[in-house]
Amino acid sequence: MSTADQMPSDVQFEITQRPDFGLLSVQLADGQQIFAEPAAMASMTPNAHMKAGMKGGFKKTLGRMLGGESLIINTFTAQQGAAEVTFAPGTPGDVLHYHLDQNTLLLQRGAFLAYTDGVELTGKWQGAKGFFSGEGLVLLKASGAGDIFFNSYGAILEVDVTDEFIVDTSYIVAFEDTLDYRVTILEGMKVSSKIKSFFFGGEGLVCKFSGQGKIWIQTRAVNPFLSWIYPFRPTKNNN
Amino acid sequence: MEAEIADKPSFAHIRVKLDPGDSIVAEADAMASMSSDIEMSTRWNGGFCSAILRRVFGGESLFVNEFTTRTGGSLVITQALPGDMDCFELDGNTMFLQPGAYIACEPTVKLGLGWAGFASLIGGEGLFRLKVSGTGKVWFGAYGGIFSRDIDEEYVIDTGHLVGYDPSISLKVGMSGGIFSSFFSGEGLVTRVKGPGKVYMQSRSIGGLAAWTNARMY
Amino acid sequence: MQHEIQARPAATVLKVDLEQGESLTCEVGAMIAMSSGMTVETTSRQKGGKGGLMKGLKRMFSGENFFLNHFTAQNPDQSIYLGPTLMGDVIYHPLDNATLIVQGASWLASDPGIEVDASWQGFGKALFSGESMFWVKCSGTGDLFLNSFGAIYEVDVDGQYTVDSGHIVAFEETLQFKIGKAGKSLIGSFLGGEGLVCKFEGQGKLYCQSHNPPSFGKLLGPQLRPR
Amino acid sequence: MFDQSVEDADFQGGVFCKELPNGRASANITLDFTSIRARTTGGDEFVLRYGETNLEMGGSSGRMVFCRNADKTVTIFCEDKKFPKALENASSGELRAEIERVIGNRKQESRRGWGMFWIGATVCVLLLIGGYFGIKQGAKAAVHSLPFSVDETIGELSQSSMQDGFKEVDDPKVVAAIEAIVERLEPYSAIPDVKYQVRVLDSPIMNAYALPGGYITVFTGLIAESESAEEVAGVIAHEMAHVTKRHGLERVTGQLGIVVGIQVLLGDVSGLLALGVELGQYATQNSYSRLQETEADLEGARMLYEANIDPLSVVTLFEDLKAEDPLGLPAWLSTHPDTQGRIDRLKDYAKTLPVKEYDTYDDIDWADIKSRLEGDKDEDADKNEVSKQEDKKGEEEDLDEVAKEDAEDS
Repeated sequence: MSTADQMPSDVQFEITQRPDFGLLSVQLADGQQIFAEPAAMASMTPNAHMKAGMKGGFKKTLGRMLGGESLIINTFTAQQGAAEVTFAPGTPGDVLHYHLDQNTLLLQRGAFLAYTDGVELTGKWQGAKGFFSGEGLVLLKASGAGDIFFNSYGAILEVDVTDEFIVDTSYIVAFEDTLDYRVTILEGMKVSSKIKSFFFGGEGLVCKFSGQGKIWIQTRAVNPFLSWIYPFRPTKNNN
Repeated sequence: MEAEIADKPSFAHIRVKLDPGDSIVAEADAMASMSSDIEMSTRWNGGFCSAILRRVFGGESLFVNEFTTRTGGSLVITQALPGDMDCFELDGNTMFLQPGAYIACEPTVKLGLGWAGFASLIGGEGLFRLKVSGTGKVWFGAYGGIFSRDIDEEYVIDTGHLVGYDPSISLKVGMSGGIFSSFFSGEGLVTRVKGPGKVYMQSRSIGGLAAWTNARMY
Repeated sequence: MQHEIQARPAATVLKVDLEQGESLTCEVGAMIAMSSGMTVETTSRQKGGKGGLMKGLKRMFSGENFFLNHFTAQNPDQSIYLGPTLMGDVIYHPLDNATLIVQGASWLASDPGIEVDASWQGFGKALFSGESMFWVKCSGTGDLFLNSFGAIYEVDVDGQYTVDSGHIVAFEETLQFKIGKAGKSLIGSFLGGEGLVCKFEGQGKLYCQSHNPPSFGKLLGPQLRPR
Repeated sequence: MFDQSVEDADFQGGVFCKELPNGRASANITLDFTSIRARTTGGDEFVLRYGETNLEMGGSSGRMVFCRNADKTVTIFCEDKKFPKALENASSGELRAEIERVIGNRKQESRRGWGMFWIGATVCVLLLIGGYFGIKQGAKAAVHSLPFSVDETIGELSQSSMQDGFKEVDDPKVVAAIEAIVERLEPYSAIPDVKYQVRVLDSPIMNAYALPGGYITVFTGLIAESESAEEVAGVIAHEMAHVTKRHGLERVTGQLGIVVGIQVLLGDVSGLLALGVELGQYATQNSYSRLQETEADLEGARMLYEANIDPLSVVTLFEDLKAEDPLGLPAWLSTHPDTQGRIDRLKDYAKTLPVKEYDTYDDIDWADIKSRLEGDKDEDADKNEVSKQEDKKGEEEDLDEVAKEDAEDS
C-alpha cells in the first residue's frame, strides 16, 4: 500500500499488524536513541532506558503543543547492548515510516509516534485555512534528516499528487511540503445545494491539494467514532 | 473439528466446522451465527461458586454455551472487541490469561481462577487471572493485534498490554524510568515479567483507546 | 464503473473509477478523497427520481441519512475513495433486477439506477431482535456496496440458518427471517447471553458481520469521561 | 373456465438453479396451460410442469411464492400479489390445493407470530416487575449485612470532599445546645456506638441533613424558624434515623445493585432490557426515598419517645412547612412524602404508644440560642446575602449525591 517502507532508514525497525493495529518494533544498537510520544511504549527489553523530558527548546515545544502533541517527549536509549522497544499508538490504525532527507513533512494534529536523532519536530501555523479545514490552526512540521514514524486512524493510503487532488478535511494524515493546499467548497454545486451540502451533506468543505508530492490519507475519520461512542459514555450523576 | 481464525488481526473470529460428536465451549454471547443443525446448551461456567468468582473477579460470564451437533454443521464464534485472536493447545499444562481474554475451548479444557497477586493489581492488570489447564485447544482474544515474545530473563510490558503467559513467568511491578520520567512519560507503572517462558501481548490497549478518545471529547 | 476494495477488513476503503458522465450515489459523509474533476449533488431522492421528502424521512428511520450524495465525473478517468464511518468492512453485491434488504446504516454506495428505500420489518422483530423497525431496501439493477462493523462473511442459506441479532448486514429478498431462541430452552438461551436470535429460512445469500458494535461500545464506554 | 388474460400475463421474478452463474438470476415468468416458464435476463429458459411443482411461501415479506420441482434443482420465485391467483387459474385448479395449503400456513404463522409477540411482551413486563422488587429487597439485605464501618468511611469521605461554601458556626453555646440534643437521643439509636458528629452551618435554609456513619449537619435557618429545642430534636432524631437505618448506603447500592444484579444474572442483555433497567432505576430511586423518609420519621419518633421527648413536637414545624408549600404537590411527584401525610402518620404512630409524661430540654435556653444567631446575622447581613447566592450554586454542583438528597429532607 505504501512505498515508504523501501525508504532508507537510520534505525532497524519492523511494522507489523498493518494496517489495522500497526505496531512498531525498533531494534536499537548499543547507545542508539529513539524519541517517542508519551504513553506510546507497549513493551521493551529491560536495558532500554526511558527518560521523559522536553526537547528542542521552548519555541519548538510550544509549536508541538499547538500541533496537538504533548509537552513531553520520551527518549529511549539502549544501554549495555542492543535493546528492543515496541510502540503502539492509542488509535486503531496504521503506522508509517518516512525518511526525511533535509526536507519537510507536515502532519495532522497528534499523528506523530516516534522519530530518530536528526529530526526536528515543531508546529506550523496554518492560519485561516487551518481553521476552516477543521484540522486546527497548527499542523506538526517534521524537518531535518532522519526517520519519522506517524500513525493514523484507519489504514493509510498513499497518493502521488501530480496535479490536483481533493481530500475531505478529516482524512489528511500527512503531506510533503512540496504540496500546497487550500480549503474550498466543491465545484459545480449550485448555491442552494452548497448550503445543503455544507450543513447536511458532510462533504461541503474539502482540501484541494495542488503541486507535486505525496499525500497520506487515512481511511477513517475520528468524529464519526466519537459520535458513535457518545451514547455508551457514562452519564454524570447530577440528580 | 475444524476451526480457523479468520480476518486477523482486526476482526478475528473463529469459523468452526463440527462433525457429529464434536463439541466446542464458548463464552456467553460469543456465537455470531450458526447453521440450524447445531444445538446450543447453556451451563454454569464451571461450578456455581467458581462461575460466580470468575464473573466477579475474572471478567468472564456466569454461563458458557456448549455447541454440539448430530449431523454436522458450522458456526461462527466472535468476541466483543475488534481485535486479534490466537489459539494454543494444552497438553496437560497450564496457561494464564488476563480477565476477559478467554473466548472458547474444547470441552476437555478446565477453566479456573488464579490469584495473580498484588503486583498484578498495582501494575493495572487485575488481582485475578484466568487459569486454563487440561488438554485441548483454547482460543483467546485481545484488543489490537496479538504478538508474543519468548522471554529468557526479563521484559518490560506497559499496563494493559498483557494478554496471557506461561505459569513459569512471574510478574513484578516497576517504574518505567526514573521517578520524574515515570510520572511525566505517560508510561507510569509497567509490568516487569521474568522468564523463562512465553508472553502474549496485545498491540493496543483499551486504556490507550479510552485516553485517546477522552482527549478528543468535549 | 470499476472498483477496488482495499485494506480489508477493518480500515476498508472503496475506490471507484468513473468514466466521464458516470455517477455514483453515496452515503452522506462517506467520501474520503477524490480527483478534482468531480461534482456532487445533494438530494433526498434517487438521482433523477421523484418523491424526495417521504423517502428521505423513511430512510432516516432506518438509520441512514435523510440526504444522498450523487457524485458525477465531469472529466474522463476520475476516481473517488469511499469509506464507512466506523471501523469495518466493505463488500460488493451486484443486483440484477433483484432486491437486497440491508440493515440500517450498512448501505454505503450504489449505482444511481438502484433505488434506496426503507422497508418496514415489523414491530415484533424489532422489539425482540434489537434491530431497527425499518430496514433499507435496495432494488433495481447495478452495483451496490455495503459496509459493516466487523468483517463481512457470506452465507449461502438453503434451508435454515441462525444469526445472533446485531450480526446481520443484509439478505436477499428470497429469505425470510423470524425470531427464535438460540438453544433448546428459552431461559438457557438468555442465560447463555444469546437470548433471542434471528432465524433465516429459504434460499438466498445472507451477509453477516463478525462483530457487534454495541458489545464493543459497552466495553469501551465505561472507561470514557461522563457526558 | 379458461381465462385469456392469465395466459398473457407476465410476472417479474427470479430463478434459483446451480447451473446459473451465482446460482440465481432474475427472470420473466409466464404461465401456460401446462407449466410455469421463466426466462432469465441471460436468455436461459426454465420450465416447471404444474404436475411436478411444489409450492412454498416465504421471503422477506412472507408473501413470495417459490415453485420447486421435486428434487429442488430448479426454483422459480415471484412476489407479485396476483401470482398465486394466476397460478391457480392457469393450472386449471391442479395447484389449488397446494396454494390453499401455503396461504393457510402463512395465515397460521402470522397468528402464531402475534401470539408470540403478546406472550413475549407480557413475560418481559413480568420479569421487569419481578426483578425490580427482587433486587430492591436484595439490595437492602446486602446493605445491612455490611459492617457499619463502611458507612463511616463513606460519610467521612463525603464530608471531607464537600466544599459547600457555608460558614461553620463556632459559637460554643449554639454548638453545645445541638450536641446536647444529640446526646440525649444517642442512647436510644438502633445501632449502638455510632459516633455522631454534629456541625452547625450558617445558612438561611430551613434544613438539616445526615451523611452515612453519623455526620449530621444543621443549618441555622432551622434553628431560627423553630419554636423550641424539642422541635429541632424532632428533626435531628429523623436525621439520626437515616444514619442508623443506613439509608445512604441503601441508596448507593440500590443504584449500583440493579445494574450489577442484572449483569451478573444475565450477562449482556441489550436493547429492551437496558431501557427497562434505566426506567426501573428511576422509579426505584424515587420510591426508595419516599419509603426511607417515612421509615426515618417513624424511627425518629421512636427514639424521641424513648428519650422522653414528645414525638409530636416536630409536627408544629411540619405545619410551618406546609404553610410554605401552598402548591401541595402530590406525594408521588417528589421524593418527599407530602407534609400532611407525614403529620398524619406521625400522629397515628403516637396513638399506639403508651401515654407518658414528656420532658423538655430544660437545660437549653432556646430563646438565647436563637438570639445569638440573630445577633450574628445583623453583624454580617450583607455578607450573608452574597454567600447565599453562592450557597445555592455550591449546593447544586458540589454536594455529592447522597449528601444532596439528604440535604433536601426536613
